[in-house]
Amino acid sequence: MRFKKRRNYLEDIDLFKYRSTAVWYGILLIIMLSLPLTVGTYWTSLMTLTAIYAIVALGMNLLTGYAGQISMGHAAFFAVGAYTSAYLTGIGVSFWVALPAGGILSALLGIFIGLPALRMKGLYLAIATMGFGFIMEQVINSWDYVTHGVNGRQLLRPTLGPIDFTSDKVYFYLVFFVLLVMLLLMKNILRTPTGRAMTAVRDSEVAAESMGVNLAVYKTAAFAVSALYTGIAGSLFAHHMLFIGPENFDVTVSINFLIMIIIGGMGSVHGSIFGAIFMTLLPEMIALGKDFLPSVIGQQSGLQGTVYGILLVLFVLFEPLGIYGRWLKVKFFFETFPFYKKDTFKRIRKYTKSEH
Amino acid sequence: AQAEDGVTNDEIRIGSTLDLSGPIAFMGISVRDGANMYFKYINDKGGIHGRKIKLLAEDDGFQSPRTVQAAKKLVTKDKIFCMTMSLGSANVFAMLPFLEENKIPLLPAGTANEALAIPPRKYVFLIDTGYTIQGILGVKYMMTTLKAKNPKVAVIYQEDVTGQQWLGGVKAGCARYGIKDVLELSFKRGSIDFGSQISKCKQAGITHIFTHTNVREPAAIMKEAQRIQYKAVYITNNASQGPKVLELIGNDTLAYTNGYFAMGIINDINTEDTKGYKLYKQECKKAGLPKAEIENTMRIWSFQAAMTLCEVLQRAGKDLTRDGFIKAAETMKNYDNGIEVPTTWSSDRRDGGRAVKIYKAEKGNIWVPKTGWISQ
Amino acid sequence: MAPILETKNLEVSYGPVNVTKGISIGIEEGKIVTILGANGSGKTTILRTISGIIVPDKGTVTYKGKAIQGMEPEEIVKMGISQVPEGREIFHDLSVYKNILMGAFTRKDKKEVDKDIERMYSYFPLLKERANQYADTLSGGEQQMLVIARALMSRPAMLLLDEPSLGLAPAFVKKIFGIIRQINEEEKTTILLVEQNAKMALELASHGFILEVGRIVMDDSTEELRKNPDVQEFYLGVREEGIRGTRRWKKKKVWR
Amino acid sequence: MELQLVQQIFSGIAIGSIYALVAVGFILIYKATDVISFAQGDIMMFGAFVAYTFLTFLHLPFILAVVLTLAVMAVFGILIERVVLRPLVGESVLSMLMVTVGVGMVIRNVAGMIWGYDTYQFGGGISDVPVRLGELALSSVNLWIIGVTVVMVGALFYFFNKTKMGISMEAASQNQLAAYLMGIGVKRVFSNIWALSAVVAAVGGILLAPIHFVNYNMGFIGLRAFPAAVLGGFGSIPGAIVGGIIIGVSESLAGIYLPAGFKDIFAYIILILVLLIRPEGIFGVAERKRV
Amino acid sequence: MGETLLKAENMSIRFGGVNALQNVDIDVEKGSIHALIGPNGAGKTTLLNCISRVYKADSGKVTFQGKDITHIKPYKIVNEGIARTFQNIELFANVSVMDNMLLGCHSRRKTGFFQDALFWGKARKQENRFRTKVEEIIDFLDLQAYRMERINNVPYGVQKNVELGRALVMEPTLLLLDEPSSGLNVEETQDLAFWLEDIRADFGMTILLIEHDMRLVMDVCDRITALNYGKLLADGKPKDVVSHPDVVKAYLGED
Ligand SMILES: Nc1ncnc2c1ncn2[C@@H]1O[C@H](COP(=O)(O)OP(=O)(O)OP(=O)(O)O)[C@@H](O)[C@H]1O
Ligand SMILES: Nc1ncnc2c1ncn2[C@@H]1O[C@H](COP(=O)(O)OP(=O)(O)OP(=O)(O)O)[C@@H](O)[C@H]1O
Ligand SMILES: [Mg+2]
Ligand SMILES: [Mg+2]
Repeated sequence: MRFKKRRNYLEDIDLFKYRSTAVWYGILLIIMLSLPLTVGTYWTSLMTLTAIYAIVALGMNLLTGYAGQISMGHAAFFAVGAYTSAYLTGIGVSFWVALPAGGILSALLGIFIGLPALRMKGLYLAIATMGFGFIMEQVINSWDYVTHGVNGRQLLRPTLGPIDFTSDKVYFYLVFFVLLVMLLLMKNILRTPTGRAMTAVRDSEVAAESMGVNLAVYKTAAFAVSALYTGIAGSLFAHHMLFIGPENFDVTVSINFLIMIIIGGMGSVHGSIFGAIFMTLLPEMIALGKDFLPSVIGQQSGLQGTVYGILLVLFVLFEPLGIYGRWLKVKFFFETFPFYKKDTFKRIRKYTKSEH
Repeated sequence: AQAEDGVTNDEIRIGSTLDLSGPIAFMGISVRDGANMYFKYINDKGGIHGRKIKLLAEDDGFQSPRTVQAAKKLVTKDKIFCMTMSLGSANVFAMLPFLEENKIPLLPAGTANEALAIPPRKYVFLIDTGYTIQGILGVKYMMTTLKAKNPKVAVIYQEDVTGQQWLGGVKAGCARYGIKDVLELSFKRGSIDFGSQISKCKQAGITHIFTHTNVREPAAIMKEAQRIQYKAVYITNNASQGPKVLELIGNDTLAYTNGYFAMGIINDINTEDTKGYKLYKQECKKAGLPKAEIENTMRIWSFQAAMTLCEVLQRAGKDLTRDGFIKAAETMKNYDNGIEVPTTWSSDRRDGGRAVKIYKAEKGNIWVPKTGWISQ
Repeated sequence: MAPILETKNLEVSYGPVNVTKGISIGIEEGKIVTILGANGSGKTTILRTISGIIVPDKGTVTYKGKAIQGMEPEEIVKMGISQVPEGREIFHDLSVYKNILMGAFTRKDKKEVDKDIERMYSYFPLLKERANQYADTLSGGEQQMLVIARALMSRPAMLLLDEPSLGLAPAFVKKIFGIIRQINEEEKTTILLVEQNAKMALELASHGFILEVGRIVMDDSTEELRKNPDVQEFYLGVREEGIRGTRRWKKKKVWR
Repeated sequence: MELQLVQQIFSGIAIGSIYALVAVGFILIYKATDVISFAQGDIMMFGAFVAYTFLTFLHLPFILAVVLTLAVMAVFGILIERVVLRPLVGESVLSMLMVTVGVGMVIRNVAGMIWGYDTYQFGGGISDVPVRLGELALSSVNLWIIGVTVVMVGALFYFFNKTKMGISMEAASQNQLAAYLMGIGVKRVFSNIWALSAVVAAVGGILLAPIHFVNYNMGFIGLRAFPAAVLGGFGSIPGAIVGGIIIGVSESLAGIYLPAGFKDIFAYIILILVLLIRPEGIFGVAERKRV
Repeated sequence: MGETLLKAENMSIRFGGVNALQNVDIDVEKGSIHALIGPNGAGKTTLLNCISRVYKADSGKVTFQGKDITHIKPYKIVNEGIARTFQNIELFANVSVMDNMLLGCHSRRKTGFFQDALFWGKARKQENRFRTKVEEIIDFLDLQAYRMERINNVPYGVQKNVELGRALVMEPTLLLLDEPSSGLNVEETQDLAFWLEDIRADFGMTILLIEHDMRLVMDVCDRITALNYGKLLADGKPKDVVSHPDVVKAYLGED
């Protein structure tokens, strides 16, 4: 166990609690920055995707994990970011304008969706947002002028002065940088009144209101910020993929976003990142693992889907708090090393009450 | 010359991105197995110029981000020579920039989306007849052979790229024959209810319905029509041509139409015993496949696609390079493997097939060829 | 006489925190026994362990000679132990009537059940007025009445009461204690009572336990307990004058 | 014109009943366990395949096959509950939701491995011969669907509102602790409800097969039944029918009177509009939080 | 008589067939500790809810510091200077004691969303100020041991105190407490009594509380209003009210 003497009340919310933590994150950063130089296109591009999904997960987690509003239509915001960027760069606007524009447009739509969502809760909101996702899919299909409908759109990688982001490697740095910025902003939102008000809305609306939290404002804000993150990720995604079509934004994508934060850990920034890693790596891992199986099994068609499903189930079964929950346990084990008590995280029987 | 990636003294590695776990996994698996069946046959015969073919099939779950990842893995890690039969036009489009950047040919693509080949792209080869052409030929058949008098035409199509191409083809065909109003009716993948579409057709007095469907939908459409006592001639694209389709429709319902015709781009396995089919059936027998599996259209398709691919590899010669491979492909002139529509590629043509064969559905689940390969 | 319910060396923990540290209590049939203790001392935990809601780490709970620790709660209920849980655990989206009906879930004698429902209505006339209202629209005290009524519906042989007077008006507290006594006398129901209202509890019960941070520190007849100066100060609040003017410091508890 | 309208409404009602039938499965589980099961559609598909197997491979008579299917599915439901849901009793609703997504995935893929990816049809039992009422025509399958749905919903409604067992199921979902203390075996309630909803799903699968055929992907209809359930007020059994029919009919009319594309999303447009006015759905209970 | 801080006149509200409040008047004097008593279901909580705008009264008028707040938005009530606690504890269950109390500062936030996102300068200073305030209240209520605990894991009595603390952090003029002593034992109730005195004396807040613990009421309150069946039963000095025969009959119960 480590203890630290506080000299200042703000230390409670420092980004890094101990100096050693900062050092570890520094090392991690250096590793992340040097990886693309060594691992090749496939892995770099996988890392890029992971970083993009991590941005989505941050946004999703703010809305669902922190503000407690389940969205099953986030692919729609992803699409808005992607298509805005595609359209704008298509008519010659610079990527550096199109990227934020995608985010902002998506955020505006978030507000638009957030407003009616004020009246709905839980499940109703989940299904309504899912409906919104379906409607958006239809819009993508029909609005040829912007989306090129079912034909999909092609995009280019951006350039910045002499820097050309065409190669996956360089593009990774761009995405990674955006991720870092988004991470910092998210951390800030969460440790200030804005974020606290959002969690308050999640836990008790009446109490939040009596604290002076304007429910409408914070719920919509949660939608907007979440949409902003997802939109920016969408734009980055579009320029990573270089081709987007309606298939990239269907309901399964929305559900995958949700899986991501639940597996990663609801209401946790770490969890968002873990979830994104899980989401991108797992299918690849299963695909790799398949090669080691005897071909009778390995070549079975439904195998990957089955394994994926089973892993999903196992994860939730054994770690309902997500990977972040596991992470905490491991960390705690090392921190308290010789004194670790086996029962520390024993699951206590819980008895739920339905929300009312 | 330095040996190309994916080519060694005794092996050629070929990659494919297929849906092995997603919504169309059934297709992906059949494609993989069909192709492997032919490659095994070739390998057993000693391979091509002494090299065995090895197919590396990556699962993409029919999600284009994963297709792109899969392609990157195949190219950068597995170092494949070329790609083949990748499924889904959106997925192919998604990996196209990467393939072009790395100069990886895709021969053939596992989609009939002619947008991939018109205008021609250096690295993508198609063998199927595009849906625009299919649509045009369907109208032509209706007017010339079926001799329709003042037909009223409707198109029921799945709302996707190929569906729109079919729609475009039918409309173009109609324009040629001076048929003005074409009723356009779309549906979403997975629809179970065609009540409104059929109702509209009946209301409008449609005589000929051009459907762009898969396996299940024709049955649903025709049963709905039977329910409201409405008869029409149905003309469909090649995707609804399999025996399974007729099995689901059933004799009773089929009899309640004014005829059901399909554009065929592969010969019928039961009625046309070509050389290609002989080989196919012989291999199926060796593998001990059941009847349903033998008649599996995707398996047949990928088997013959593998034949065409091997033909190109053969023509490319012993010193195999990607450039040489592309050159060899461009020498294909009306190459007929006995199964698929004959293939022609050249330096300015990448859509290999431009003809169809028209089949009529007959009682007892059979498709009877009514024409030879016809083209515009 | 052997106690009808007995716990031996009960140790319960939530995660790493041991909440009860070896509780041994015995309750004789037909008696009213009370447990007093400060907030967080583990009273609720003991009751929940008896009801099978929590599985103890160590120790045993015996009821009528049978070890019941680790059994499913519903089986324990069927053996005749009913609990009024702390904190108004109602079925919020069911009507008041259905809530009460659920109390008789384990019973099959429909006629008697109907009679008992009427009896509950006579104990708690307010509930009758609200019979068709959703339970969560009741006021706090009404909900508490509902929970008590519901527990009585099972005609338990043993009743565990966790702060039954919580949020009840003084007149009603008296009434509730009257009902408890009546049930104890008429139906010979054994009662284990956890209360903050120590004065009433000590009057009602014949035996008492004092619980401090997970340990039983006193175990005596209520007569004796009432005489104990610590009990007087900390549980009965006996003092010479009101708050005004009192110096604000506390005597240290000694629990001799 | 008139006739077409009536015909459309008729077939809308039929489609709506299918939605309702699937929706009832969701609602059962939700009512008793507070979980939205994304596996419901896939369980339905599984049921259809089980029936298909009994009919096509074992050549059993239709009625026997149906009875056996229902029995198998009840066990299957219990199995799912035991293996994956039970350990999660007490965990957050979202975790459970995710588990059902995973279970659905497994069922879908395993079904693919067992039965292949083709589309099948089973003979026997309900035929799809149109039934005529004057000018109107309705398929007999649709009549069956409507009939069975009405009967089933009626029975379930009675069960949940009038029987102690039914009320206890609802009680268990609202407050597990209190339910335990009443002697309600919460775990058994959960098993029972999963068995019941698997049976309902299987009935849906069998009824749907003649129209939709049996295919490993047929579970996707679950996504279309969601709006029906929500519209009616999730948790309300009669709501399922009303929601289903509203959606079925409006979809069917949208197909005729609105531009293409609307038909497929009309259900959701209606849903969102209704929820804006009545956020708890038509039969749902308005939220009343007391402090 | 001191100056009136809160005045509610003619408050009425019905729920279906239940007349929860009928023409109830209440006056709370500035600087007083005012108790609201009455049998269960009398409408006490409902009255509090109407004042704090959780419920919309069917009719009636609420004036606070001379300002009509009858139709004010619920989330603005705290800006007027009214803070409250809840009968069934309404804490934010999944966050720490600290964060719960920090929310009490919410109404005083001066930063916008973007400043928060950047967390620089003003936002930082403000956060420091908030935290200092919260630590102060934590010390006042002896909550140090639970600072970083999640609410779910702290005992019921402590939760009650956290809720009280959260209301104090809001720095209100009027504090509305709904059964603050329920679930507390005698000793803890005594602590509470001291705190109530201190809150009035040191923080200068006026307190309106609902209570069933008559000892506490008699100890600390200056005035009592009694309700029964949604109607005013008695109002006045503690001694007078508790000896009022109707109050004895309906509420205290004859011995
Ligand atoms: N679910 C839980 N998780 C962690 N700790 C818990 C949990 N429930 C109770 N505790 C802790 O266990 C201890 C005993 O709790 P318990 O509820 O049994 O006390 P109690 O004597 O009933 O208190 P009260 O008078 O407040 O009802 C407390 O310190 C509490 O913080
Ligand atoms: N939302 C509501 N719907 C229906 N009835 C309600 C609602 N809110 C309150 N009531 C009724 O109004 C009456 C007054 O309730 P209130 O909560 O004000 O009582 P109270 O005086 O606080 O009682 P207690 O001391 O038991 O908390 C109760 O009988 C209750 O059933
Ligand atoms: Mg307790
Ligand atoms: Mg109250």
